[in-house]
Amino acid sequence: MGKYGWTLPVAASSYAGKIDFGIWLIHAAMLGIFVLWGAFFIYLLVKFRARPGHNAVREDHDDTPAHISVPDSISKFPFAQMLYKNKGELKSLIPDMVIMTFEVALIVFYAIPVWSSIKSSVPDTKDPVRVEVVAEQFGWSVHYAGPDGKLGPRKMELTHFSNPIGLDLAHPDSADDVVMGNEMRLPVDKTVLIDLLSKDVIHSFFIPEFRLKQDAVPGLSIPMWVTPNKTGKYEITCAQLCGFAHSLMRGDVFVMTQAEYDAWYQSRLATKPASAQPTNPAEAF
Amino acid sequence: MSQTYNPTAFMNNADTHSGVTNAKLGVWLFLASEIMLFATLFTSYIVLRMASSSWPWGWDVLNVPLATLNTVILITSSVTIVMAYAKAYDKDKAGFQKWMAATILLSLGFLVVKAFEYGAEFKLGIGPHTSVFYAIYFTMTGLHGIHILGGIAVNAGLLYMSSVTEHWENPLFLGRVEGAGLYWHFVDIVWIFLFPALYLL
Amino acid sequence: MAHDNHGHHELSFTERYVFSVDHKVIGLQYLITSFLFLLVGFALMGLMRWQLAFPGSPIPFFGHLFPADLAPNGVMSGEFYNSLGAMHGTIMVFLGVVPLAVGAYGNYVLPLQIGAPDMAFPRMNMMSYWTYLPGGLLMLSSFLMPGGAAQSGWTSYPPLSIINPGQTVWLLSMVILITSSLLGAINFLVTTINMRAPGMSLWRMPVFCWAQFVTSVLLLLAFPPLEAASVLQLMDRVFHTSFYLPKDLVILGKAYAGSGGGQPLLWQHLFWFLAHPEVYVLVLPPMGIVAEIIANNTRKPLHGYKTMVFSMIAIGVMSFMVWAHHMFISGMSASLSNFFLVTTMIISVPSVALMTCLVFSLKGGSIRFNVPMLFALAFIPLFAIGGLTGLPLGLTVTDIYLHDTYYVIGHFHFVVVSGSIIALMGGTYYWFPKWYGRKMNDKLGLIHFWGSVITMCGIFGPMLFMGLGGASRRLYDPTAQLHNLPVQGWNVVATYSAYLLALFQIPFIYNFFNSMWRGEKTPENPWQATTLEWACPSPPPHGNFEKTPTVYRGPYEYSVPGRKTDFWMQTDKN
Amino acid sequence: MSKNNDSRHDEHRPDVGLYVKVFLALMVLTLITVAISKIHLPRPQAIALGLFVALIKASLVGALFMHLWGENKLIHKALFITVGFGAVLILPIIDFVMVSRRITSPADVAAQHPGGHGGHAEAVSESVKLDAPAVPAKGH
Repeated sequence: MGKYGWTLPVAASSYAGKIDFGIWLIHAAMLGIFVLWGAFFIYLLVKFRARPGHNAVREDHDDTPAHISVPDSISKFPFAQMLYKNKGELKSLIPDMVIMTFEVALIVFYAIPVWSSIKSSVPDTKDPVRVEVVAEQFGWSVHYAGPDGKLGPRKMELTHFSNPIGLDLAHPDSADDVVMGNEMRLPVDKTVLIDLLSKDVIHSFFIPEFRLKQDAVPGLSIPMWVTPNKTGKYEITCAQLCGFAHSLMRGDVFVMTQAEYDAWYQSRLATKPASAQPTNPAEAF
Repeated sequence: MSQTYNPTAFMNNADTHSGVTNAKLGVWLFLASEIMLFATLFTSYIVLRMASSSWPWGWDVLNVPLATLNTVILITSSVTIVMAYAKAYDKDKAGFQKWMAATILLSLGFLVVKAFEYGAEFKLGIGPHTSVFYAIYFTMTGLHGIHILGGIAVNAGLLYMSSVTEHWENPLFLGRVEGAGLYWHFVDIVWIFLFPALYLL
Repeated sequence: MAHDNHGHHELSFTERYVFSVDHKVIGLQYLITSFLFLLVGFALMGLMRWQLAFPGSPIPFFGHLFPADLAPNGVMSGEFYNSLGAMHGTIMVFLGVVPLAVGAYGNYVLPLQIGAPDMAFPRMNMMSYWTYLPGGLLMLSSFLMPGGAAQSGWTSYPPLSIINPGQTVWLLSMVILITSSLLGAINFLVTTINMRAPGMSLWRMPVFCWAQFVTSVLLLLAFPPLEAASVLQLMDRVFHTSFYLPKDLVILGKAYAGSGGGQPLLWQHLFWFLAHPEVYVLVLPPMGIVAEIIANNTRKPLHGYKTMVFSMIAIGVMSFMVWAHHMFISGMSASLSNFFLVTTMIISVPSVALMTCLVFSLKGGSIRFNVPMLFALAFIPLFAIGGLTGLPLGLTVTDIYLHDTYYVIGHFHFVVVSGSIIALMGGTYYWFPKWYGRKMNDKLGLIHFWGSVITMCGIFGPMLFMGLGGASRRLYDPTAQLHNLPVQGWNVVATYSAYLLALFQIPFIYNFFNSMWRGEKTPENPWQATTLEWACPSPPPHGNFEKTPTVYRGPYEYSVPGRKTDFWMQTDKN
Repeated sequence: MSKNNDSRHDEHRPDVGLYVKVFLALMVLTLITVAISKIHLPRPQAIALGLFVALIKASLVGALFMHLWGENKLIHKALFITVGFGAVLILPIIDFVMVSRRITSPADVAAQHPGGHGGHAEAVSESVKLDAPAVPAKGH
C-alpha cells in the first residue's frame, strides 16, 4: 500500500516512534484483555446455560454477610469488618487491580514523561528552523523566519488577499522572511519550532506522518516543535471542523536534505520581490 | 388506594423517607441547579477578567449609588417575604397579604431602578457589545433580572391564592410560601455576590 | 385541593393520553418520541454516509428532493453535510438516547420499582415532556429556517459556531431541552428519596434505580453550566458580545466587528463539563437495564450488587473531573493535561468493576437465552470494545495522534450505539409485557438482534481502522486528503452496513406495533422476576399498586435454597 | 404512608425578632462594602475583603432566612454535594492562569538560552519548560 495503509502511516519524526510504541502497546494489551475476557465469557455462557437438571447456584456471599464472623486478628483494622464481610463480592475487583496496575505503569513511565517532552517543553537546539503557521478558512500560511531566526511582525490591518498573514514587510526582521501557502518545506533531522496561530476559527494542524497535532486557537499563539527524520512528501490536514470546505483544507510538507532546503530557500528569497505577494491559500478554491 | 388516588396528596405528606416534604426537597434541588448555573457564570467572569489586560472599576463606568439602592431594596424584600412566611405560619391572612404585597412592590421597585440604570447606559450608546466587561455585566444582571421576574410571578400567584379560601386553608400553602421564600432568598444571595463583583471590585 | 378527586371522574382522551400526569403514559410518550428522534438522527446519518462512501455522486432516490442550495444536482453541499453532522449528533444524544434512557425507562419503571404510586411531581413530569417535545421540534425545524441548521458539529465550538448560520435556533432549543432535563432530574431525585414503599431501603433498590438516581444527579448538576454557556453563546450571536471571540479576527478576508477579549477555550471547558457527565448519563441507565435482565435470566443474584452501586456512585463523582481529556490538544495548558490524564485513569477503575460484576454474575447461573437476555449479553463485549478503545484516547500521548480521527467516532459509537442503544432495545423487549400485557414476537426479535449486532460491528469496526490510518472526522469529502485514500474502502463497508442496519430495524418497528395489539398475552410476571414492577397488573392502573406494597428483602433473591419457586419477590412476606 | 397529615412539623417556627436583627446586620454590611470600595485599596486586598463581606451576608441570609440553621441533614448533604461539584469549576480558571503564563513563542525560549549549548536535539533533560512562568505572556 505504500506510505499509507490500513494502520499507522509511516513515522517521519523524532517522536513518532514513541507515540507509535504507545499505540501498539495499548492495542496489544486491549486485544489480550478482550480475548481473555471473551473466552471466559463464552465459557460461562456455555457452562451455565439453562438445561434440564441444571439449577442456578447462589454464591456464598449472597447470604447475609451478618453471619460471617470476622477473625479477631484483623478485626481491629479500619474497614476490615466491611471488607472481610464482602470478600466474596470484592473478587470482582481483582481484574480491576491488574488493569489499574497496567494503567499506572503506563501513566508514570510512559504518558507523563513522553507528553512533557513533546508538548510542554522544547528541545534545546542550537540552530532551529523558526516557523509560524497561520491557519485560516481554508488554508495554511507558513511563515519562515529565515536565517536571522526572527519572525517579522504581523499587523492585522495589513491583512490582505495578497498578504494573508499581514506581514509587515517594511520591518527589518521581515527582510529574510518567506511566506508560503499550503506548502511547508523542512530540512531533515533539524528541529523546527512552530508557533501556531489562527486568524478566524479553531483549526487543527495535523501531520499524520509526524504524529503532530495541535489545535490552532484564535487569540492564542501555541508553541510546538517537531524534528522530521525522513525525507519525503507528507500531508498537512485540518483535523478540527472549520467550515464548509474543511475537508479541502490541506497542504503538503516536503522534508528534504539541508542542501536542498538551503537552495530552495535561497531561490524563494531571490524571487521574493516578485513573490512579495505570497501564494494565497484562499485562491486555491 | 387506586380508587381515591390523588397525585397531589404526596406533596402534603411530611412522613417521607427523608423527613422533608417533596415540595421543599424539590425547591432545594432546583436551587442546587441554580447554584451551578451562577457558579458557571462567575467562573466565566473570573476567566474573562483575568484574561483581559485591563478591567474597569465599577465606580468609573457604572452607577454605584443606584446599585446600592437596589441592594437595599432587595435585602428589604428578603425580610418582607420572611415576615410574610411568619404571618402565614400564624394563619394571619391580612398580615400575610400585607407583607407579600410589600415584597412584590419592592421587587418591582428593583426592576424599575434597574431599568433606569440600563436606560442611562443605552442612552450613552453602551450595550453588551461594547466590551467584555459590559457583556458580562449585562448578561449577569439580565439573567438575575429574569429570575426576579420569575419570583414576582410566583409571589403574585401566592398573593392571589391567599385570597381564595380553599387555597389559604390548604395545609400545603405554608410549604408553598416557604418554597417561594427560599427561591427569593437565593435570588437575593446571587445579588449579594453580583453587587461587589460588578460594581465595587 | 386537599381532597382532590382525580380518580373519581372519567378522564377525557386528552387528559389520559396527551396531557396525562400519569408517569406510565408520560414514559410511553417519551419512548415513542425518542425512538422517532432516533430514526430521524439515523436518517440524517444515512445521507451523510452516502456522501462519505461516494463523495460527489448524487444521493440516490432522495437527492433531487432537496432544495438546490442544499444539494445542487442531488449532490450534497459542504454546508448541508456539516448541518447533517451537527444535527445527527445533537438529535441522537439530546433528543434520542437521553430521553429514551431517562425519560422513557426512568419514568415508566423507576416509580414501579420503588413501589411509588407516581412521580413526586406528576404535573411537573408532564411539563418536562411538553418542554422536551417543542424543544426537539424546534431543533428539527432549524432545517427549514433561512440559513439552515447548525453547522458546527454537536460540540459547537466557537468562533465557528458564532459566525455560522443556523446556530441560534440550536442554542435556543438546547436551553429548552436543558430545562426539560432539569425538571425531570429534580422529579426523579425527589421520587427516589421520598416516595419509596415501606421497607424499600436504599440498599434494597434495584441497580436500575440506582443508575437513574446517579444519572439524575449528573443531569441536575452538569446541565446548568451548559445552559449558562449556551446563554453566553446566544449573547455572542444575538447581541454581538465577545465572550468567546478574541480580538482581531479576520474572517474570509474581512475584519470581524466585535470588541474582542473573549476566550474560545472557555466554551470548550464549559461544554465538556456537561458533555462528559452526559456520556455517563447515556451509559449508566442502560447498564442498569442490563443488570436487571442478567439477574433475571441467570436466575441468581447479581455478583456484587454493592460493588456495582458504589462503582456507579464513584463514576458519577469522577465524571465531573475528567472532562478535559476531550481537550488534550486544544491548546489547554499541557501540565493540566496530566491532571486530567490521572482522573481519567481513576474513572476507568469503577467502569471496569461494573463490567466485571456483570460478567461474574453469569457464573453459577442457569442462563436463559431469551431475546432481552441476548441484547443484554451482546452489550457486554460490544461495550467492552468501546471501553477499551477509550484507553488510547484517554492517554495524552496516544491521543495526540488519535484525537479527532475516526478512531474517536468508532469508540464513541461502540459505547453509545452498540452499548447503550442495544441495552435500551433489550429493555423494550424486557418491559414490553409490563407496558401492554403482551409479549413481543421472539422470531422477529431474533432477526432484529442478530441483524443489528452484526451490522453495527460492520459500521463501527472499520472506523477504528480508518482512525489508525489517520482519517480525520467530519470530512465532507474524505478523498480530498491523500492519506485517506487507502482507507476509503472502509467507508463503503460502513455505509452499506448502515443501510443494512436500517433494514433490520423494520422487524423491530413492525414487532412493536403488531405486538401492542396482537401479541401473545402474558401474565403479571412473565419473566418470573423479583422486583416490584412485576408485582402490579400489566399494564398497571393509574396509581400503580392495588395497595401500597411492603418490601421485605433485596432486589435479586433468585434460587434461594429450600423454596418452591426459584424467585422470591421483594413483596412476598414468606 | 399517610398517617400524618400535619405538614407543620417540617416547617420552621419563625422568629421575627431575629429577622429584624439580621436585616439590620445586612444593611450595615452593605454600607461597609460600599465604603471599603470607596477607599482605594490595592485590588487583590479589595477583592478579598469584598468577597469576605459578601460571604458573611450570604451566610446570614442562607442560615437564618432560608432556615439552613437546623434544617434537615439531607438538604445540607445535597448542598455540600452541589458546592463540591461547583468547586470543580475552578479547574478552567487554573487552566487559563497556566495558559496565560505560558511562553507564547519559541522566541522567548531562545531569549532564555542565549547562544545555545549542547547539540542534543532530543535531550529532554536540558529542555525548556513551556509552562514555566518565567517570562510574562505577550498580550493577546
